[in-house]
Amino acid sequence: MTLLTPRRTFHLAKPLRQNAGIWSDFSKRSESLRIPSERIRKYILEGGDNKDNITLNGPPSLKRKFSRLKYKSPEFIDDAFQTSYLYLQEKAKIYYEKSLQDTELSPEGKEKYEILTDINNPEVQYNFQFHNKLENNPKFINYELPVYRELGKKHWESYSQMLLMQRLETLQVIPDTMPTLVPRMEVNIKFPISTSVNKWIEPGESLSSNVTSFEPIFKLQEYDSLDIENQKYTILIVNPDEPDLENDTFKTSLCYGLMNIQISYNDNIVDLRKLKGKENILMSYLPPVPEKNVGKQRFAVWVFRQENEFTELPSIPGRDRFNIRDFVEENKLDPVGAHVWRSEWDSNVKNIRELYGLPTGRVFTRTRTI
Amino acid sequence: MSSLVKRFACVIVQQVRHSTKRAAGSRTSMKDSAGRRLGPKKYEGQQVKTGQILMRQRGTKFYPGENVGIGKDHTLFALEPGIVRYYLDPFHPKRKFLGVALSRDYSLPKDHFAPNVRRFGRVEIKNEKVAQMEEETLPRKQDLLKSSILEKLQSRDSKRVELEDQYSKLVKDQFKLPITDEEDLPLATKYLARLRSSLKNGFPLEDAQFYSKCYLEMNMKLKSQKEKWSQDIIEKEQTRIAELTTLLDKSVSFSNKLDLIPYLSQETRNNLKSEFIDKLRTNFPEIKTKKDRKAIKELFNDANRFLTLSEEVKLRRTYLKPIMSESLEDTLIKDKNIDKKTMKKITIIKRFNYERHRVDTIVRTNSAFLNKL
Amino acid sequence: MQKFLVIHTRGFSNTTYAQKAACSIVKPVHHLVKIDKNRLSPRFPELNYSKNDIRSPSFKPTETCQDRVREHYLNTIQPDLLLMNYQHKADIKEGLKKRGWDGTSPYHINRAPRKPKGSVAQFPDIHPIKWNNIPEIKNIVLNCYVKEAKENQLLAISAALQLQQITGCKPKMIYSKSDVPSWKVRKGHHMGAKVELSGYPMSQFLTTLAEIVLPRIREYKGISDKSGNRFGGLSFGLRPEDVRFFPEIDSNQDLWPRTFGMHININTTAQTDEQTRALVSAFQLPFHKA
Amino acid sequence: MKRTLSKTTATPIIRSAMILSRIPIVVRELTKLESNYYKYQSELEKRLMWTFPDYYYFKKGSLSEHKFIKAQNYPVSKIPGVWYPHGIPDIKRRRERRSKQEIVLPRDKIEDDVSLVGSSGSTKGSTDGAKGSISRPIVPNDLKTEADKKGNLQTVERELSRTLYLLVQDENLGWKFPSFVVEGNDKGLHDIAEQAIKSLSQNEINTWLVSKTPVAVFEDSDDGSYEFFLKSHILAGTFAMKDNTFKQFAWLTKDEIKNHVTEQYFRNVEFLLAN
Amino acid sequence: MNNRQTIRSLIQQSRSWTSSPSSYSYSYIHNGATIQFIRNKRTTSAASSSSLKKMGRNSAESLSPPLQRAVTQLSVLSARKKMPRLLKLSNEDLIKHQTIEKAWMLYKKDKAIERSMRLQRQYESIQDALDTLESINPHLYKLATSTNGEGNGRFPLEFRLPTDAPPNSEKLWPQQFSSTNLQK
Repeated sequence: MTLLTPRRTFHLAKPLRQNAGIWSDFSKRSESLRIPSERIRKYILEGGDNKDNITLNGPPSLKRKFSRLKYKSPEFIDDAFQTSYLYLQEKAKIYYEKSLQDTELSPEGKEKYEILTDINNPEVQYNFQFHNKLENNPKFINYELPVYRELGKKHWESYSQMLLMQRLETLQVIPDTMPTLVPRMEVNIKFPISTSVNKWIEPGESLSSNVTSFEPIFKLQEYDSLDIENQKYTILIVNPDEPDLENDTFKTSLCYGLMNIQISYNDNIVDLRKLKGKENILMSYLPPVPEKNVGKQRFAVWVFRQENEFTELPSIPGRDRFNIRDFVEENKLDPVGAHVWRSEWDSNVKNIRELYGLPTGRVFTRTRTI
Repeated sequence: MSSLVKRFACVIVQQVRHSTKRAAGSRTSMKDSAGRRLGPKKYEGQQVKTGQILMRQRGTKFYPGENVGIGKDHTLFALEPGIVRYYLDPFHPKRKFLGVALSRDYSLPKDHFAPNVRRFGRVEIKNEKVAQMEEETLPRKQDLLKSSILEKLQSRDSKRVELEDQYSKLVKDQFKLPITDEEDLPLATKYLARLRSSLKNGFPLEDAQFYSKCYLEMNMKLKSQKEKWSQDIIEKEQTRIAELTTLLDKSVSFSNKLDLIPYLSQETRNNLKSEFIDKLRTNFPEIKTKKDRKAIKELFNDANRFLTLSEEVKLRRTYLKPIMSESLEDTLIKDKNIDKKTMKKITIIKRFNYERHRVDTIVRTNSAFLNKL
Repeated sequence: MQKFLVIHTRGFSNTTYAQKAACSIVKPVHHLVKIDKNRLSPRFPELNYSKNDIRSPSFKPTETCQDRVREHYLNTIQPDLLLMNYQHKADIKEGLKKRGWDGTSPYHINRAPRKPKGSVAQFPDIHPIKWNNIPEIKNIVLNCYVKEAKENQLLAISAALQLQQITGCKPKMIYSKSDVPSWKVRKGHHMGAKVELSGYPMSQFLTTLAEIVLPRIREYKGISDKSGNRFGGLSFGLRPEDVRFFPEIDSNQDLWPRTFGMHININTTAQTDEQTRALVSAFQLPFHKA
Repeated sequence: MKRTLSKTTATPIIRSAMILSRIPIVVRELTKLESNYYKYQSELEKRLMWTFPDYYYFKKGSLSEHKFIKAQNYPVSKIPGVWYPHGIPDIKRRRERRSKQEIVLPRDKIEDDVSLVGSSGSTKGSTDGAKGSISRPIVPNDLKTEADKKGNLQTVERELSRTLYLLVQDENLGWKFPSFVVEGNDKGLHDIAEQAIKSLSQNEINTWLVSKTPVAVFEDSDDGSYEFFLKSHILAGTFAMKDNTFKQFAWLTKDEIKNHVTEQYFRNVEFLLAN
Repeated sequence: MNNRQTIRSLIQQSRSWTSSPSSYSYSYIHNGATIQFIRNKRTTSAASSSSLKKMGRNSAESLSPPLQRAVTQLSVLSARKKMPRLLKLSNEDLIKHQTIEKAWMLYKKDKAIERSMRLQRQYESIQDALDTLESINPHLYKLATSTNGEGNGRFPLEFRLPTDAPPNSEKLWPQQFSSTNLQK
């Protein structure tokens, strides 16, 4: 009668021996290329039929016993996995040896082989696919490693990058602030000081002036391989929608300017802890305080790679009439990432103005002149 | 025939009228409508105002370019006042465009990567009364929502005040922290309230502490700018905040239910945790009586101080199982003869047996169930 | 009392179409990132998976067993075809192409080119067979058009089922495209079914045809030696009584009081008829000389 | 590579060699990766298959339907109030929707016995037994033939799953493909080789020449002779050596050829041979 | 047109309809039982089905045999009531599956590259052989490249596809052959 509903047929697949191949050899390779949970690792590499996993009654990623009991893996998946794993590992071994032996290899070439070695490693794939990619824990996703950077970049391109570029285009951030952008860095912003809300802002979101009353923190995720220890970054927040009554048009003002920012692949949140006072701050933060009836104002965050570190910050005349294009050209900045949020007059603007000691805002006519 | 025509040429000139006149021409020629007055209404370089019609056309012979709109019959009209420009766009090489340039020295099409030229078009209201009125008017939907939003804000504020009161009492009376300065106490409660909400929103402890401290510092700095404090006072204030926050960080912490409790270091937390697990393991390997259940629940009451939420849930699941394991022999009744008296003390479970391919009836005493003890 | 029923059709915009001008201009963008709008939509995330991803609802495994026809082709037939079709020092044979104007008349400027000589359509170039363009079978299309279905539509359903039984693939219904009064065909009538085979089902069908069905047909002459459509296609037909020899029909005789003949179209990547016939003959399909 | 005429006016010796092959009779043996993959995929396919429409094949109330239903192991159905540890059954048309459907074909008792006999290894099982029944057990013939067991290299009935090539042993030159010197200009390369092979086995062989075009050339640097290879398949009959042109012959697979011929010779023809 | 609509239209042809004014439901009477269609779904009212039971019939029997057969045939073709549940893999199994698919893809790619390389070498070797032949013996070259049109470019019928298992030992290989057969 066991024929009727067998839980799982017992296959003859032999479990892979430890240290059998390069993928399970961590003497020279990083620990983050391994699944930290030994139970999950065993379940994947040795299959659901070995002794430990039979007592577990199912995949360990399912937390409840009931759902583990209910779950049924596809038949013969372990046999097929074992042979596939060995095949891929053999192929990876060739690349691994190339990356180690070739002394004349350029850094890019070496990185390419390192990516090829591990991109098909199921452990790496598991770590990447099922853990937080934005707020990464280096135990699982270590962006110091080129494989994870490659995977991260693919993931970014598959959604966040497209969303950002769509928003920049539809909100006309390009060309109103900078002419164009070739995105190379993932930029995310959050306002934890003003509201204690723990949420990354989606590009183009409309935020109330209360949320933006204190400076944002930035997460600058670099995916390209470069000399990150010596690379410095500049962050500018500009508002291209400040009314210019003299010329009956709009002018750009600078809301926040940071320079000489230093990040690394994993530790890349830029908040006050990363800043060293006046060495970094080009212009202190002025929160969005739109006046009544000027419409929604855009606040564009631009991140630039610096050519070299500024020993002395460039002087700018003031916030008003800030020409970001000229500034970028003069200081040889390379735009790599951007973000945008929007803000409109609300009843809270008054409070913010008072807090910052700003004059009360002007009021404009509701209708436009003909 | 030709000779005939020649001979009577003078006669033929006059048209012959018959009694019935044949319809002249084809049928369509009768239907000719009046001209639709199509065509350009404004020409290159002409000054226009907003809303003026620039072109009437059938179909899009010209496309609406910069600052020009299109109507349902493809009429082009100006969206901004300015100078009419007819132009070609390199991105649409087969189309002709009609645009309005904002000033005479501005040519179309604009450079693709140059910033857009926009007109602000609004006037500042100088009259204070009118300005006041304008500022107070809200769109209808916002106006309707205003009262409820204010109410919510008020209730939130009152809650916060309540919480701060509670914290000030706790800090002063229960924990007896050395906060003497009258000004320090509100600062401390503000800090703690902030810390609590940050933790609730999922920030890690270190970040939560830092951002809460930042909040205090920022407020202080803004105040100093407004009141034009001297550098000394600012520095003094800064050290005050720093001292206060370090004191609070070292003397209070939050339980996993976000209640304020005396400080527990990570080490003591770990010790308490292992002690707690040991206690559970030795004293309550299984729950047999109501008393046991009560005791365990009481134990757990205190556990939220040193366990994280996930740890607590996990331990609750393992030590407060709703149904005991079947390996406990005395909860299973094998005897099939059940009299009325015992009926009340047992529970019957029907379970499908996949090996025997039929339903098993399992009789268990009520002691196997946590809520039936 | 008269009641009026008001039908609200849900639109995606408040402004009705009547008020909108028929003008669409794609605004040029200022960046080079390609945006896939489907991926940005939060709705139906599972539809963003490709069809061969196991998470996609339309996932279906394709390679489930060894394909002996394909393997035989790759192992034996392909090298032989390369040798058979080899032409020494061969060049690209240009197909018929549209002809330009000589420019003797001013009216030739911007005039559309003349159609090719002796043909309405242009023909593709014929490239010499090399290692990368050896002919192979692309797919097989079975087409079952039932004439009598114009009177009895039940027959078309039967024909569809017959195709499904023979091939194991889901057939597509075919409907008459236009009214033909002389044949009493009305537009939109259900007239039969067709199915397009590729991959393993195609190999399976080819072998049953060559090994079981065709040998059992009495006095079967074979495919005509002149068949071929010049572009790598080759067609032949089976009569209703021949279809009975398919084992799926044969073993359930009582379910099939009536069978339907069909057309078999073999589409290949060959460039000439001769190449097509050489390729098809490798799968044990007989040819007869007219 | 262009070759120019050798400076000597005498035309070089031209040989016409025949690569006579027997194509596989049985499909290739699968590698471990392939067989595991196919097994896994077919199992997935079965899981995702539609339910078998038995109502179409077995008419309601007929004997065949009764037999069919009797043979099936239908899945567990849901009874209210019962606890199912592996999940509540989701049955539709007598099929558990969460797993594959297993169909058991009904078979007669006598045939059941036959299948038992058949599985023990004799090939007779497939020939007797009830005729005409679909459910008759299929017993595949053994992949290893008599020749395989005996190690007989001189017959085409060996190594059924591989392509075999005819090799001959020459007194002087050792093992190689049968080749014949071209004399005179009246016959083409293909004629000479084909006729020589036919006459060797006294016309009891049917071969099919793939093309008249030689597939490769092998220049002998010692005597300046050229050996042109032509491709042909044996279709019927046997190759037998009725005279002593060659010492002996063998039908070999690619791997075996590597062991028989010289390394240079193998390198020249290796890419022409199927695995 | 989906299957259900087809069935409906079929029945429509064969029956006379008593259609109610509302467009979404219609019914017809057959053998004393009313069969109703509500939003294209066939339903039998409770009263009519009980009366059918009394008569010892069910509603399916009320169709004529050819129509009934067509309905069965359509239900064989359609997915209705025959679809299994969607596959839902656990995280571990998803990774395993992806690994398997990746390995298979790479394996196939490797084999295809190897095959294409071999074919390229064969092509070059043919080219080389013909070049050589042309240079040393133009006459033989002419014979080798001449095509006598018909027949040569065909595979013979005896060129069999390999099978999963060998034929019986007697039929394993056609041993008997003499060229006189061929001439006939």
